[in-house]
Amino acid sequence: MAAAVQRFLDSDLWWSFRRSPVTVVSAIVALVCILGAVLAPWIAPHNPFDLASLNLSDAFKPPAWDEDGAAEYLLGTDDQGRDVLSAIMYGARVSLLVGLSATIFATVLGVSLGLTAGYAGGHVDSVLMRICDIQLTFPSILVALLVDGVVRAVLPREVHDQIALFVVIFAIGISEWPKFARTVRGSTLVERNKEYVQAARVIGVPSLRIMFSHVLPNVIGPILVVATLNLGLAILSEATLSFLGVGVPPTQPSLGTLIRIGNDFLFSGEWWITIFPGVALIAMVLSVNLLGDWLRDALNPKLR
Amino acid sequence: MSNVAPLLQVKNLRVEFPTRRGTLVALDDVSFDIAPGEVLGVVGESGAGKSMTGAAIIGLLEPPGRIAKGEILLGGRRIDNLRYEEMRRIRGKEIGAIFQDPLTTLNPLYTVGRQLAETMTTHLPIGPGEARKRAIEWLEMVGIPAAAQRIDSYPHEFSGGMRQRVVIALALCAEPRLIVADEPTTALDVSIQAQVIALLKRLAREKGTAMMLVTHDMGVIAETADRVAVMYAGRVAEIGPVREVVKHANHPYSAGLMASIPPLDRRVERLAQIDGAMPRLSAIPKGCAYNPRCPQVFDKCRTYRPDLINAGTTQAACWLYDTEAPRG
Amino acid sequence: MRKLLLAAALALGLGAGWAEARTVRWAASGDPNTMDPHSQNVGTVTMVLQQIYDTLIARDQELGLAPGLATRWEQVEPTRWRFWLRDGVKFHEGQAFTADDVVFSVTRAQQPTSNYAIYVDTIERSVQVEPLVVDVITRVPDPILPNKIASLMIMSRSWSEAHNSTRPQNTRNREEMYTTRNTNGTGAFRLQSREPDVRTVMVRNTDWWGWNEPSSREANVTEIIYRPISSDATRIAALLSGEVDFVLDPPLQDLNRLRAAPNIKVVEGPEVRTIFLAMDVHRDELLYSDVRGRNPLKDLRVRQALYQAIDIQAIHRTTMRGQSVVTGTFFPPQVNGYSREEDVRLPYDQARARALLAEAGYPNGFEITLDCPNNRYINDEQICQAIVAMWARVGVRARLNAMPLAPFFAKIQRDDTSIYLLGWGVPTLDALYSFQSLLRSRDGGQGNGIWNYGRYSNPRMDQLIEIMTNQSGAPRDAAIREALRIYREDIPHIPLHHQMIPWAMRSNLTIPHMANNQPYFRWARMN
Amino acid sequence: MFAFIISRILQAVPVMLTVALISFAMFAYVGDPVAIMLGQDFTEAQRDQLVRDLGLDQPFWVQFATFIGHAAQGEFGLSYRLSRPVAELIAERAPATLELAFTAAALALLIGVPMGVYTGLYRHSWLSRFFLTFSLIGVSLPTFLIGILLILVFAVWLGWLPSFGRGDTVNLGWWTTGFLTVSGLKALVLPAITLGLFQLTLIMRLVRAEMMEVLRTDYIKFARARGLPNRVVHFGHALKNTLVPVITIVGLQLGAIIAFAIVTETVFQWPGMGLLFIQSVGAADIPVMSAYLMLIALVFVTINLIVDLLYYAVDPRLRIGRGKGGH
Repeated sequence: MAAAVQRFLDSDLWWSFRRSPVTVVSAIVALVCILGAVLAPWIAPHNPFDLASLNLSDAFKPPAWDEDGAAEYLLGTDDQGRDVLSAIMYGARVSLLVGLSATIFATVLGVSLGLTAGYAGGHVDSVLMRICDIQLTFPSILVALLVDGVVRAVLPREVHDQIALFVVIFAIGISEWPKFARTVRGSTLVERNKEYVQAARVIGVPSLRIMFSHVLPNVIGPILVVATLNLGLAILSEATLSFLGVGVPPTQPSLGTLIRIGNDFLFSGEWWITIFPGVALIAMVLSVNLLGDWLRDALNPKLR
Repeated sequence: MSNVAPLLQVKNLRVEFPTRRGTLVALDDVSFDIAPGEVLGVVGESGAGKSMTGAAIIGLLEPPGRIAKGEILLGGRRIDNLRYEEMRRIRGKEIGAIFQDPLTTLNPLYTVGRQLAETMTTHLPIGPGEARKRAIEWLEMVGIPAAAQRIDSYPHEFSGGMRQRVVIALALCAEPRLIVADEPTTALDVSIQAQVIALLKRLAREKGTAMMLVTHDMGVIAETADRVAVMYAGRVAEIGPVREVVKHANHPYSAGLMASIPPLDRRVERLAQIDGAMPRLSAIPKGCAYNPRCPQVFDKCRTYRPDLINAGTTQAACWLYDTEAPRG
Repeated sequence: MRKLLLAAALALGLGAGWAEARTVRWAASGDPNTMDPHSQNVGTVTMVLQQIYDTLIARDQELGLAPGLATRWEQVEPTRWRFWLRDGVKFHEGQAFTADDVVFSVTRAQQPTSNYAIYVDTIERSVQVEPLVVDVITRVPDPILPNKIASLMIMSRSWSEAHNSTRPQNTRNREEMYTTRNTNGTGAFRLQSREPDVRTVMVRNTDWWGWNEPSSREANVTEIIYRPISSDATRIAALLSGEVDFVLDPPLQDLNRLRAAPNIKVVEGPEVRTIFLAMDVHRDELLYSDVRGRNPLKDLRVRQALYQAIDIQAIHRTTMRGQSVVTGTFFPPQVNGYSREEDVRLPYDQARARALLAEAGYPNGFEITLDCPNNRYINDEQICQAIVAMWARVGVRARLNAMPLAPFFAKIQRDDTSIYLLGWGVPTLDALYSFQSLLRSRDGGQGNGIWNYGRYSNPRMDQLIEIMTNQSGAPRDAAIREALRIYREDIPHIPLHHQMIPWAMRSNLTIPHMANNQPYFRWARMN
Repeated sequence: MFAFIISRILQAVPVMLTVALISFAMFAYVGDPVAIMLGQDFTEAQRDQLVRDLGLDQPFWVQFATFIGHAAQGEFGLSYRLSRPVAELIAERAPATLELAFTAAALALLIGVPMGVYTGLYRHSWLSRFFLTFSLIGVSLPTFLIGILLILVFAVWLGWLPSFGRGDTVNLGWWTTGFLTVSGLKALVLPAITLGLFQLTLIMRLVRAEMMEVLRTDYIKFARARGLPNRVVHFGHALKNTLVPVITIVGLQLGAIIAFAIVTETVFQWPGMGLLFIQSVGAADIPVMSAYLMLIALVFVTINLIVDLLYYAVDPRLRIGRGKGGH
């Protein structure tokens, strides 16, 4: 029965997916971004991290279609002679890695705490939700900035640089878990009072099993929606932190880092160094957001 | 009954929901009349189309639902094709509505007095002072104690039963000729249901208001209605005087339904006695919609759809009463 | 209103050569962190304070010495310099300028909290001879005292005492005193208002003694509004859109665009500042390297390899966009003691670099961390990035540690570094200043090796520096020549280039370009 | 009402204490004030004296209490970087940030709420689709990129508006305002748009979702069934019910605006608290950072309190105790 419902849901999703050209386009864009990022080490034309391959005399090459451009560097090169296209692919990799990891971290944390709060109720619930409320009043970017700042200040610089990526993931993840907790808690409360859960309780099914086998499957839809929309936000948060110079370490430049570096060249005519990473970032976030929007509408037909 | 001009006429009403998998027919060929002052009970299982019929009459079908065929006439005037603004003037003024759940029907942010007054000033040529005075009277009429004080209370300050009384007052306050009451007691405590029904019945009689009472509670119907329409899968299965339908139902479905009424004053749960379940709108069988469950099914039922046919004291949509065709 | 007042002032004969309000809106990346003239010896502070405070000896437009508050000076004895002071000079708040103010200012600059000790290190005391004659007595003969005294800004004794400011503000322990935000100089402009990090407004001191000097006769600036704009892009956008008139430090990558823009001109010139890499040649094991038990940088061959691995022409061409003067030594020709023959680089030769590394026992290179500021010198971080890439090609795996100047200086000043990039300016325009600060052993002598964070120590170098300090004439010149040769052969630093400094401004502003990167608005004219 | 406020304030206390604890930890331990104050040359005796003077030999809780005491009086010591009292620095910068945040918030609200209501009511209209597309782009564009692009177009290419700073300001007592001069107002335009755009789109989308949610409720259907005019149903019944969640959202967004001001102020060199904060982060200026943190926390707690009070005013269900009891 559950499988049949699931199949129905899947086909339904598929149907609404195919009906919306915007969604199809954004899925393709997202797929291109993800593939480009994931496969960067194999398909990028150059390796921007291989310092020995950089040549300063190749610096500031415009895109290939410009008369001064070189076919070797499709989107031009930056001030160190790095291939912009390759840098974008590797940068997208970092952006995506941070965004995904932070979202997964926030999801796991938020879902477990939300389930616990919704299922346990009482003091556990009120304390957890109070924490949620407090944190939700602080914008996530500020929380991330503070977490990052404190870790930066506490750890010696060398140690920090090595784990900087994790710090950023942690900072962004910790700033976003309450949204998940809230969503899950709400759904859990609804599910908890349904007859089948009550019945399961009465016959002595362990709480943990009830939560994971009965409650969780019913809240997967909303979680998926929140997670998708949050992925876009997480990528933006990372870009913003990196733009402010407190995000990922410069040895692993993300799209935000590339934009920050390129910004210095925006007015001097070398626009490609900043515009292309900017376009890549927007394309990635916009496509993810569009997918999230579609998913929300598709899973929540009432809203249509 | 046919000697009095009917107040409401529903003729061959068809309501469709266009969906991505094709068009769902929610109501098909529904016809009935309500005379002035008459109470028509509409019964049937959930999803049979009872509430949909009510919504179609007050012109508030949920989009994308739409009337695809048929007519609705109020006092001889066609109202199903009116523009929104014209229909709005009729709602509340000519046709009042009562919804199922009094807990969600009232706007939580406005006092009951304000909601009553705004309804009256919208439809009646009275000022705010007069409206307030009448609001208090209405609250008294529906049995709210200390109405003069409670008029400035917010809905959440009332109990469920009291709220439904407020809703009744709201439905009646512009003195409509017809009330569409959609399961007015379902959400209430059993102990309160009878009081609310009694109130509704009394007011309708006093004001001479006709009523379409939608419910799946046969007990309520038996007690309140003059006539009753039994609906099944978006169609009227049988319609006739309440006594006849309850006692001598002609349609096999009605018969099964009536058999489920327990002896006096015991509440009826879902109709578990009929085997199987009502089909989904997307999978209504060919022929008579009831044929897969019908104990008296024969070939014709599986192929052709029956219309309402005179079946003695009632009209039933059943080939059993088709005098022209031989039984198979 | 202001125009009216100025017209009135003109009518009273207070001003000459200017007739109406001429405001220069000036922007640079950093903001001075104090208004105390003896507290912070950094360019961002002096560029504002030298508009307000005068020195005994001024600089002319070629950075030569010129009369300032002293009209004349003379080395009356080997250890005694005498200064004859200008008559009738008044501080902005009205106090008359006397020899006593000079004595006070010298003493103040010698306080432990002073950052200007290097300019007064040889001074034993100063005495008032007459109200307008002052003697400065040195512990040892100091031939370049006038060069140093030219950087010492003169304060009013009575004003300082009245405001509890008889010693320089101690920026290290974060104290605030009156001089943090207030000034009282004798200079061409006086401070009108100051909001740190936002704006500093100076207005013309119509009483200034120098307005009738030939160099200032055409000057007409009546108001200077300084705003720090740290973002390169924003600073340039502000100049292009006409919100500022003068940008002291336009980013190199924008120069072509600025040159092409109407109503904007770029004035270029060399700066007396040399960029180089300095190395830890003291520790037996580097703090930031994978080499254990020995310090590769102590090996001349390794230093030479790192040197020859750098393609300085590529950096000059691309990173600096031609705005640098490649060098093989550590101060530019404007500085007394410079020698063309000693300004020779080791050639760029990666094969040679690899061979040297192999010879030194590092055929596979080694790891090291390069500390680099990212907002102090022109394109500092980019230079370091380029060098890291170049080193990578000879097998030296350098990790770049780029930071803002505050943590950067804090780090290297703890000797907490293995190799770092530094830029060194020479305000005295004499070689000694560089030798003493950068290469002398840190032996506790005042000013000795205070910027020698690699702790280079060479007894012969120390001797030569001693000669430079105490002697003049031919022996001194010879000592400098020899020291420069040792510098070239011993490679305590890897020299890179002298900075060129472009100034960008609106076409209607004329201001002499100065190699010390200080704009002198007393010589500026707005049309 | 009074009890309600008191209970809300009591709930805010632990928040402030937690933030204060983080602040204090940064202040006391991260910066190592002794090392910074002593510089390079010191004796053990000097060091011990300084530790005593700073009260660092006291137990943790005593130090913390002292810190809170000082903080409550706005006493955060001197900035490492600027050698000036932190409270004074922040007081100087606060007007710039508050004026910017206020303008951005007003922009976001005055445009975002009507757009949200419109798109919620007329979901399928052409204009709604346009607004929605615009809003999606709005939430997907990072603030700094918007700022950079606006500067490029309006300051550099067109030369219409200034690209940095606050323009001329007028002093009103200790408050400096840019609202009273033409150049001040011009300088405000681009930063305010940059800062407000993201919030505008967010508010619009949230109002739209709320509106759609409310429009599906029974009481709206019932209001229609009572024949109330659309105007009354939409802007009376529906909008008022939308208001409750919208107030929360707007409260949160106001906080977000102050936080995102850090980015905007960096891009536009707007001399506010955010720029001060980022500059302090660069210079490891711990006193400024911890004071900023406390101040932001205070702002948020205050906003929350105001939000709760507005809730209280709008939603009668919260006014418990007044009801005469219907049961």
